[in-house]
Amino acid sequence: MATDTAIHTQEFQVNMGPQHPSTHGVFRMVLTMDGERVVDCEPHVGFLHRSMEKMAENRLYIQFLPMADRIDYLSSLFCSVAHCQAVEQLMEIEVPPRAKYLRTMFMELNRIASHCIFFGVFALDLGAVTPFLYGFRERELTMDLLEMTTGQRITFNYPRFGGVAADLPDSFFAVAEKFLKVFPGRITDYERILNENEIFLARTKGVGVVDGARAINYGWSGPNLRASGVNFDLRQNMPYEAYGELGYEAVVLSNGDCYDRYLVRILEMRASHALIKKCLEGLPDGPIVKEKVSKFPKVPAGEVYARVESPRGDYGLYLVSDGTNKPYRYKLRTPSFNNLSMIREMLPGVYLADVVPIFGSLDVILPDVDR
Amino acid sequence: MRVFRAIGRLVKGTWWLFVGMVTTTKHFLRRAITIQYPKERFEQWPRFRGRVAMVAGDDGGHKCTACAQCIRVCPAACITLERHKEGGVKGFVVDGYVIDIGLCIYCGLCVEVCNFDALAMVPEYEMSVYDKAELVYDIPKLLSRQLEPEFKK
Amino acid sequence: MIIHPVLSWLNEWWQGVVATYGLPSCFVPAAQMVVHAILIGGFIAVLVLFLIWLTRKVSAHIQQRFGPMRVGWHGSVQTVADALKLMQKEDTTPRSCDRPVFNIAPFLAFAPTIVAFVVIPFGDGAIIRDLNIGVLFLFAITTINVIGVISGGWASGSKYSLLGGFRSAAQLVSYEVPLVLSALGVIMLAGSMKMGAIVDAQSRIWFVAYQPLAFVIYIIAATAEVNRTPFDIPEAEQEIVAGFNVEYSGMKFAMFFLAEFANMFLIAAIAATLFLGGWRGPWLPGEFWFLAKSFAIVLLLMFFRWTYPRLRVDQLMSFAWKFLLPLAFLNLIITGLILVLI
Amino acid sequence: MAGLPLDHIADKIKDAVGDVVVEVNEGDRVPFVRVEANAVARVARFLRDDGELAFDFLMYITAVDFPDEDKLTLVYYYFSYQNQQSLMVKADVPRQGGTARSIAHIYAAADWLEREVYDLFGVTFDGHPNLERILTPEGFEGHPLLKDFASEDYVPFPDKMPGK
Repeated sequence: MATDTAIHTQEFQVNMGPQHPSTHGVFRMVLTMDGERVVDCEPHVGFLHRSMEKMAENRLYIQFLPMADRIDYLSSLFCSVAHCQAVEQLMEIEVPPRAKYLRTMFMELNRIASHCIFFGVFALDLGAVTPFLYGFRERELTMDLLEMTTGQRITFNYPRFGGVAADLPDSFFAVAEKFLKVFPGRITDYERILNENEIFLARTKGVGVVDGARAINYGWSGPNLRASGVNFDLRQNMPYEAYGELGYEAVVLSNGDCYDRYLVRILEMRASHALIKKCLEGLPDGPIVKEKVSKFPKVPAGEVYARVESPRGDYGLYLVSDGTNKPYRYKLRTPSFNNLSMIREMLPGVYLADVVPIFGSLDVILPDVDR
Repeated sequence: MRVFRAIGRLVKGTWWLFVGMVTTTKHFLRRAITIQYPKERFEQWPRFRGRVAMVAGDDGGHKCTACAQCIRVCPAACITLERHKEGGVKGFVVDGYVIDIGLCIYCGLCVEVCNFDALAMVPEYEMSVYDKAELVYDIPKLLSRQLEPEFKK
Repeated sequence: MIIHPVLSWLNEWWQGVVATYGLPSCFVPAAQMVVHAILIGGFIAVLVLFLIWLTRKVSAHIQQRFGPMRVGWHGSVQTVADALKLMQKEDTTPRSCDRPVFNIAPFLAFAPTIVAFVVIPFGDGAIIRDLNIGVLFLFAITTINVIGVISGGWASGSKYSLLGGFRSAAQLVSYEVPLVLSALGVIMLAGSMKMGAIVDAQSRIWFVAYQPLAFVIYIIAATAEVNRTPFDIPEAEQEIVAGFNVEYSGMKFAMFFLAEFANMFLIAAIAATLFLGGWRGPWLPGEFWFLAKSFAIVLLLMFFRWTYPRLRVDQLMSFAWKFLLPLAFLNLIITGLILVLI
Repeated sequence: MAGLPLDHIADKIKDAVGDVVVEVNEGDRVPFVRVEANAVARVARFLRDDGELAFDFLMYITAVDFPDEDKLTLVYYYFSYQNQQSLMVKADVPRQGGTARSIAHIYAAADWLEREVYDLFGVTFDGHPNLERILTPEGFEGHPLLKDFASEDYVPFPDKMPGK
């Protein structure tokens, strides 16, 4: 497919990854290039495969709970909440309302943390270093809130079967108040630096366009799908935890290019901010964990599918239980895996420089792909 | 018309490039938010889960009753306990209790399941050593650091 | 105003020495050259050390960090420590490289920068050779370092560095044109290519007032010329890892690094001379004004670098040929018309 | 479950594809339709293309190993954005040398998912464009998620409970 010119050109292969500054982990693409243009792409995943599903089958339900945090370490709360939801559905445990609200609030904080990283890393992919640090700065604020409640900054191990591990500390409200006050201004800063920046627009508008039907066919979900004009957000369409009471309206854009995938996440940060505010205002009193739930439960036989809207998309857990205290089959539907699978179709024809923002705009995280 | 649009775009583009510069300049004039790590340190939040430690009882010894709940729950299998039954003593006698901090994933489940408040997470996070073997903590080492009173729940 | 008297005194003293001891008269210019070479070499070394420190500090504070703080006062000697570390590093040579070219490329990239400093007027009379084709010489000589970059990229035997080298070649060729054209307006106003004459012509009003468009074009083209963001595609870290210098290590890498920072200052110094009145300024010595103006431009470049994303290679090219070049011609035509009419 | 009743879907499948439905299970939480293994591709095509059902989104493909019954159950989980409804289709294949038609040409998402199932369970998919291992390294022996997987490098989770 070398360009049809009188000059003889030769295609060559560039091995991008597994160690490359912008593959966000260990991901390898073998790019066949014609000059600066990509002709073909052969993705290789699995460098981070830890066989999480096999690990789950060998461990007690409670033992896998902190492990679930490590499936997608940027949005670890979602994985462990899905784990708890699956077990709770099988055991028919009703979670107390306060625990629901706490889970919701911290999931939204976690989402902000994850999107902050996306913002920073996406800008970094395009060569702007400073937004990267700004993104991390705001992430620290959310991490502080999470740490003072859960005890850790990344792997929280916060939800429990039938509730959550800990209630809010007294000092939480003041810190949260401060965070809620400063955060919108910080997003405005982000928008000032990138949103209308001519260089940024030139690099992202019309790059990596995917329409809604194609996105669905490839199993895309989450912000990527919503950027392609599909109005679907589990928080809006199939509310779980406290989303039903809080109400949520999905952020949907229509162009399906890198810019919209970026903008969806920026807007979602604002939406999450509003949700956290609502959560704090409407936080009900009561117990934080359902009483008399064993720490080492024997889960009744059956199968269940728990679905949560993680920052990367539709995170699902298909759990088959055989009535013992260990899962029989623990299938993870990780959104990044499906989101990434289109990369092979998206890359041919673009410039080498566009490979990076296209890959970055998908916001995949490799442990989530490889599990 | 096209000329006007092009000029409009030029003006808009320049304006937003300028706004970006203003934003970075604004940050340039602000105070740095980082700290100089070994000289200064963050104050830990009271719940911070550092490494696992054993809580000293009133006599200064550990409070473990060798019920092995922590071993049962540990997702990393990093705790090893040796115990035996002795005539005349209720329950078990602890022969040895070892936590391999190199394997520990700091989930805090062992502290949570302990019914005798024998374990706690102390806010210690600087555990680097040159030899992996030093990461295996036995009872005296686990007792060596205690929670400050204000860190207790 | 500082350097010139010192140098003259040194020169007179040496002439006296030569005369007293009956040495051959060719010793006079030879010694002069040696002194000049030492001066420039020393200046560049100190300058680059300072510039690297400044970059780190500026970037750090833009990002609300401290930057280097440990070595010396606010990390002021950090760069020296880094340079020492670089010298100790193993000088690796990839097996697939073209060895002679690979070894010579860093020097090819660095040497023209030193030579270019010959025609920079640091102050009143503080210019080593005020050539009457000063500006032409400057632009001719700074273009040579692209050869070092290309050969470095080619000889490394890595596809990333090769891409970087090609990108660099395309970019430098494109941006050289608007760069020179923007300087041409100044030359027309001054009526001379002599650096001293250009500075003298700005004794009343800086040329930036007459040539604002040219100044903007110059700054943009110059940013591209020295591979700074948003035009740093030859070493785009996120795409081609580090571009042409990906396989270099140790002192050879340091050479490229040195060349990059020296070039940045050089381009700022040229801007200060051509547009901002060079060393001219009230009260304080000329050397101060010259450095102040140059560093103002350097700071501007640094703020560019830490604010903007990077352009794509095709956008870069079309920006140069479809936007900057016509604009530069427009500026030239307007300047010419006004000069003819007045 | 909101949306169309399961029986209705099963009937439609029967009408369109033939008598391939083995079991219709309303279940407690995840209702599913069990079809014959040789029909999964035809069922998938029908489910996607039918205007009323419009299961356009393939969430995942996986398998569950039942060594006691000597079978692997392939699980296809579809979702319909139109009806906001999900549907699980199961198909049983033998544990050794199980095979099914690939649906990668119907759902592009199935490309990697089928590779994953092949990699972890050893089920082959006919007509798959590039059926290679995806998560485990090249040259890896065995299929890790089978219950009887054994390898020199595989150390099961240690039981550290002390003796009485």
